[in-house]
Amino acid sequence: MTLYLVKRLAVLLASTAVAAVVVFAFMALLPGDPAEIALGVNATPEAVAELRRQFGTDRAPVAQFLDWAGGLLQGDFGTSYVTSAPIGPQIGDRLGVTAVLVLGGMILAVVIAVPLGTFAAVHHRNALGAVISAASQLGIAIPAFLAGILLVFVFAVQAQALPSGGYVPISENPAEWLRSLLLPWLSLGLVQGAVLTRYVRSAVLDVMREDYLRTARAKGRGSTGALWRHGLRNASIPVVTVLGLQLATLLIGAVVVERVFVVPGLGDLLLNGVAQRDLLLVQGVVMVLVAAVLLINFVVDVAYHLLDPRLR
Amino acid sequence: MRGRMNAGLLVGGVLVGIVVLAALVSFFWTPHDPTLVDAARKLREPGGGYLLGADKFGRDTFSQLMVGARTTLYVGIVAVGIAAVIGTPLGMAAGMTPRGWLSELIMRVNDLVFAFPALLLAVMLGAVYGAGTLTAMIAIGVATVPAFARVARAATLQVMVTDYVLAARAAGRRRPAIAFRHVLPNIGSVLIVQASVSFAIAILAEAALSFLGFGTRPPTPSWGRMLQESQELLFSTPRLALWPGLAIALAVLGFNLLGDGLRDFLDPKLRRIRAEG
Amino acid sequence: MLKVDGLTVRADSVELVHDVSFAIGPGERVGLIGESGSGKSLTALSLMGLLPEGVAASGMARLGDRDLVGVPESRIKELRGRKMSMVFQEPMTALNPLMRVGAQVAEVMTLHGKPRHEARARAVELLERVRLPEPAQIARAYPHQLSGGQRQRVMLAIALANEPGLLICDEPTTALDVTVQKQMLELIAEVAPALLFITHDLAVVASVCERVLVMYGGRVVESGPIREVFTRPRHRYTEGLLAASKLTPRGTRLPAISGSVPPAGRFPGGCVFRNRCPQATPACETAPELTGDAHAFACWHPAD
Amino acid sequence: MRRIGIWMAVGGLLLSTAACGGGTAGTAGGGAPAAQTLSVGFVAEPANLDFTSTEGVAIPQALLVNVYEGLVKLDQNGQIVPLLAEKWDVSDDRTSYTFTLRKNVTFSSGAPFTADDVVFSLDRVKTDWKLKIKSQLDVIDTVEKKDDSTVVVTLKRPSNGFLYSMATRLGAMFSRTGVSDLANKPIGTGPYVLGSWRRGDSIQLQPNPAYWGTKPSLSSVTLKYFKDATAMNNALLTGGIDAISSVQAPESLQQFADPNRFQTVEGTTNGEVVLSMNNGRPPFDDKKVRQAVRHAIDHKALLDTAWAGRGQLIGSMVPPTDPWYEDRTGDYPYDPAKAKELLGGKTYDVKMRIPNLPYAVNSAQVVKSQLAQVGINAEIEPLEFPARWLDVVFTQGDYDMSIINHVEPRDMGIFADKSYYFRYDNPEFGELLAAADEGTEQEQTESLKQAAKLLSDDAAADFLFLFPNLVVAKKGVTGLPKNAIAEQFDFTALAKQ
Repeated sequence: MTLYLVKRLAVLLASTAVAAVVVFAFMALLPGDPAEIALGVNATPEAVAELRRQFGTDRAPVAQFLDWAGGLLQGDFGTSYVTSAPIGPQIGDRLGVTAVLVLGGMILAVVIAVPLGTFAAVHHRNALGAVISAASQLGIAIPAFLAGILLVFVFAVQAQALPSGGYVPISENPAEWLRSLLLPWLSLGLVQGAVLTRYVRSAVLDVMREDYLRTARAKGRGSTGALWRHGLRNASIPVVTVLGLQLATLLIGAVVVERVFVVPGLGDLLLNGVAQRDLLLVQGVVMVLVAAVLLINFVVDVAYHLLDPRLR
Repeated sequence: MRGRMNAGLLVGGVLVGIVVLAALVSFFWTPHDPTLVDAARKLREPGGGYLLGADKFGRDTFSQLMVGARTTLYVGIVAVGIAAVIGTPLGMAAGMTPRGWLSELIMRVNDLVFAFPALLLAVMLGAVYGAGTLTAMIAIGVATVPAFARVARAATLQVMVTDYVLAARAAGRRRPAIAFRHVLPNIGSVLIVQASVSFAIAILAEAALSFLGFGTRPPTPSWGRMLQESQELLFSTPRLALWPGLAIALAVLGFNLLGDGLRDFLDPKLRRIRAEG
Repeated sequence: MLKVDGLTVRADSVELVHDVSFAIGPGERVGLIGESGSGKSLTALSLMGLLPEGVAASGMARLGDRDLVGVPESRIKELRGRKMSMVFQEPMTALNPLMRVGAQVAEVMTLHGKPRHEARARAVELLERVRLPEPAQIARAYPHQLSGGQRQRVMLAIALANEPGLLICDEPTTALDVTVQKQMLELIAEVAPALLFITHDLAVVASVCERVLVMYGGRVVESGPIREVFTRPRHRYTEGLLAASKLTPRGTRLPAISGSVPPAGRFPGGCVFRNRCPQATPACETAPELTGDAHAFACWHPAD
Repeated sequence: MRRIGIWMAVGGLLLSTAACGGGTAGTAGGGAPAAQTLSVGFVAEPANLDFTSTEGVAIPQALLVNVYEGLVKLDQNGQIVPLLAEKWDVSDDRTSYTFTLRKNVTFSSGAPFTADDVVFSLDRVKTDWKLKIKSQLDVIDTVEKKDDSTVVVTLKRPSNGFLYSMATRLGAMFSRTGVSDLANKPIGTGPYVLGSWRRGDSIQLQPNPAYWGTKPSLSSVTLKYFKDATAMNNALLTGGIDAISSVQAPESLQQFADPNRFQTVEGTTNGEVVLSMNNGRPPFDDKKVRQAVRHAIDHKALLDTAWAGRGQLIGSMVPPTDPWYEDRTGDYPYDPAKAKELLGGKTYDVKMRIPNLPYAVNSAQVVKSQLAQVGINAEIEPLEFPARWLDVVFTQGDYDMSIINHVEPRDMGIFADKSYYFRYDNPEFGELLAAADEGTEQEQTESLKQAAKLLSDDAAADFLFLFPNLVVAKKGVTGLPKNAIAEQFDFTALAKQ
């Protein structure tokens, strides 16, 4: 296990390094010279050249990459060409918001999906199970942003119960913070919960057919007891994999939901950066997102190994 | 007859069939030109040759839905096609050489690609090559490759330890032969389920990208863009959002049901259990 | 001790086991033989209350004074693993892959009231009793670290843990190597209390059991002491089975039974064997009764 | 002659950036305790607060007149009125402007505002500003301090554009001791000072306690940024904000129809939504093709469908608020038959590269549909705005058609620059503009009328409509600017009842 952990950690670091190269290379493909963009269409050539020197974009790409990557290691994402503000703190702030958004949505999804999916599997032959299955199918079929718009319509515009959007830092007002996040969480959590319900149901159905569950019953457990004691941990293995896959999906969902609910998260920062051609910022955000997914992957793999002795 | 027809398969098949039919018919005929702007028909109520009314540009909603079905299928087919064609062989290769360097390499690259979600790719590709249906499809497709590769690998690992594969290997059959004769047919049902889920996800991703303005270009009708365009009229003319929303939901539902139904229909494991029960 | 009367098992409208009756006395070892699809496993599972979903049993089955059929699971589950136990055919999948072997053995004891630490200690003893080497080490292992034979021994240890009155073994050796098979059978024969042993292998039955029930098409077609049934089969199906088996000396083997077992629900009316029976006549369109005391059979044209 | 053209062009783009571009998150609540706070929704958030080195109208929109003041300002009717200058005198040859400064004005840093600051600020445009629009003030020959409250600006030649420029950000007055961190710490003489800035969300302005004029009645003003029009609408509907500075989804105005809750102010802007055609390459180097386009478009139908009928039809690059406006909407009546005739039966495939902004995307779909009727197949390609559109269309000129809102006042001059992305090249037009800038008021009006007619006759572009100023606010909010004809969003008169 320790060996595996060390190996897996090495892979994580290596992939992150490769990802950094890929991200940097991809950004180099983007049309537009940062200095020209920063100065606008009417800048003088001398000013552009001067700014290029200032930015360091007149140097060889390799030197620029090493400089950037070296900064990353120290948590320094550079200074934006467009806003002349340091990028690191911005990403830090936004990452916090997005993390809260995504994790909250995920937790909600799990809270919805595990009991519902298990219930639907156990009762897969009767009407209630079918109703849950059908409801989860419908939930999957609704785009997250549509769910968000509908939630705003119902809870904010009609009921005037919750804010239609915006974000209040928890340090400013914890109650408002919670209120401002409820609808975004719901729209992420309901849709992802529906997807997850399907996977939980099928995972539980699979273990329900396993011989060891019959063995457990032969020992004297009831079918529910057998499922609890022997089924759920086994079912959690495929579900954990799906959870990892879903976190990436949630990052997508978060960008859209951030737009609908006007939440200043990473996705919002990314879209802004792209629109303003704030290359260094985009580079930083993409890097953070990619590193986050790689890290999630790592955690899922390790969890997988902890859960399943066959892999140890 | 390998299995039994089930309700999900039937409903899913019908829903997908309607989408396919609408798309096919739209090549030859739509009630009206779906992109023809006509101020006189602005926000026309349903009726009189305009089954579902017209949008703020006076374009016939029904015709737009029909052509939108085409866009939906394009996106789904190309995206899932890319993912399946690239992901399946990679996953199988990784699964058939579980301890080899090849497997390790494939899965590591896979993890790396996985770290670039569809939206990120679409935004990046859109920034370089311009946003549009094609970049959206490619982005969604590439982002879906890891899912296919993982599923294919996992299923292949299971198949590789079965008696018939062990027997085939013992008999000295070459790897490609084993892959085609034994592995592919046996992981097929898993891939079909994955394809259905991915197809549905692709439809939703296209809608999300259209919402953000990185999807299908106007005026080509797309359900996602129809939804996005109808937003400002959500309160006064909700039907404009209702129809494309319903179309997306039913198409996604259809593909999901179809996938589930096919799994039940094809999966030998389930068949055995049903025979026992 | 175990008494079964008119046991019938159905899935929806299809009858899978029809009107099966037999009894097993304390310490008695009874074999249940037949080709796959004959309903023998379902018979055993219905006694344990472990029928798959959508399959239901009716009729009467009683262990001591406790009803086994038609009672809610809450009533029957306290008997399982305590008064009667079962060992399944497939040792590779019968154990929970995520749980240590010792814990899985101990579980059956803690479930029926033994304190945890006692159960742990006893689990190691049981592993030793089923002749597993290094039982303490095995107890700490996960199932995937054991061979098939070892896992089946673990299953046997689980089955014997609470000293049940009845052990049901469903093809316990089919999935094992021949050498391991033999050891396993010896072990079962040695440790089993009353035994219901299900197999399609006549030689195995002959080595373990005293009495045998022959099933075909969901019915008991012949029953009696091993020696008698095997040396003088009366039902044509039993005759065919024996003819095809290793028990008959080489050279005198008859051709095996023609055709194959039809799928559930496709058996003919009347005598279920008549579409494969060389002796079948129009009389066989009426179902024969199982008649006889010690050695009973259900056939219009018995062999002699 | 080129001078005016360039600066107005850029200004136009910038304003359109602001009017339709990005913006980010807003919050509910905001946090200011007192009752008299007000928050207004905007679309484009500033990247930083330094409008001397960063393009885009987002910064002057928030800061000009509110935080920074110039000697003069442009009022609601497009008139130049005194601000930090009490009055000004123009010499007879119109090359010398004597500004008399208001006394007892201080910067928010406490430093007094004097003639030295005027000289400093105007010199600084030449030396430190990084924007190309600074060339608009190249006409200045010298800036001299006569005494502490009198400044004389001498021009190289008469210019009608000079005073206009002084009303824009170029005329903003900076403190000699207050320019060290313009990107983050603006120091001006205006009624507001920067309170806080939550990046990606909002900017809060607070009253300047030392303001020389009428102090704001509000305890704070918050500018909240929304990228999504619907999100902004919802924020107003649910009380998250008090007003929308510029409605980006005119069809949604119905939601705010209840007069007991909301008020809608519809005014005008200087924004000509232009269907630009690349005069420099086929097929639009052919005047007949361009004319065909103008005939092929039903402008009334376009305005009705693309922008809910809000706005005005115009026939050239002049809004009705300019003195030299003439109704040119009849120059090219909707006449598809005539258009086909002009095309001579030929069909064309063209690329319509538009910014991904609501008005452009909407208009493009109508234009495409109407052009298709006469045989021009326009492929719509939305480009991200601002960066990609500016790069591809504006800078490289790689396009056949585009649609963009040119918002800057009196920006007809952009057509005089043949390197401008229209690639319109008619020396006669340039001469008319030069004459207008140097001539008397009558001569200016006459020349510009002719110039507008020439532009229309040449079909240098098609002019789709004049962008409306649509402000929606809660009932009880007063002092909302009716027209948006300057760079700033003027908060000075804003109040809440």
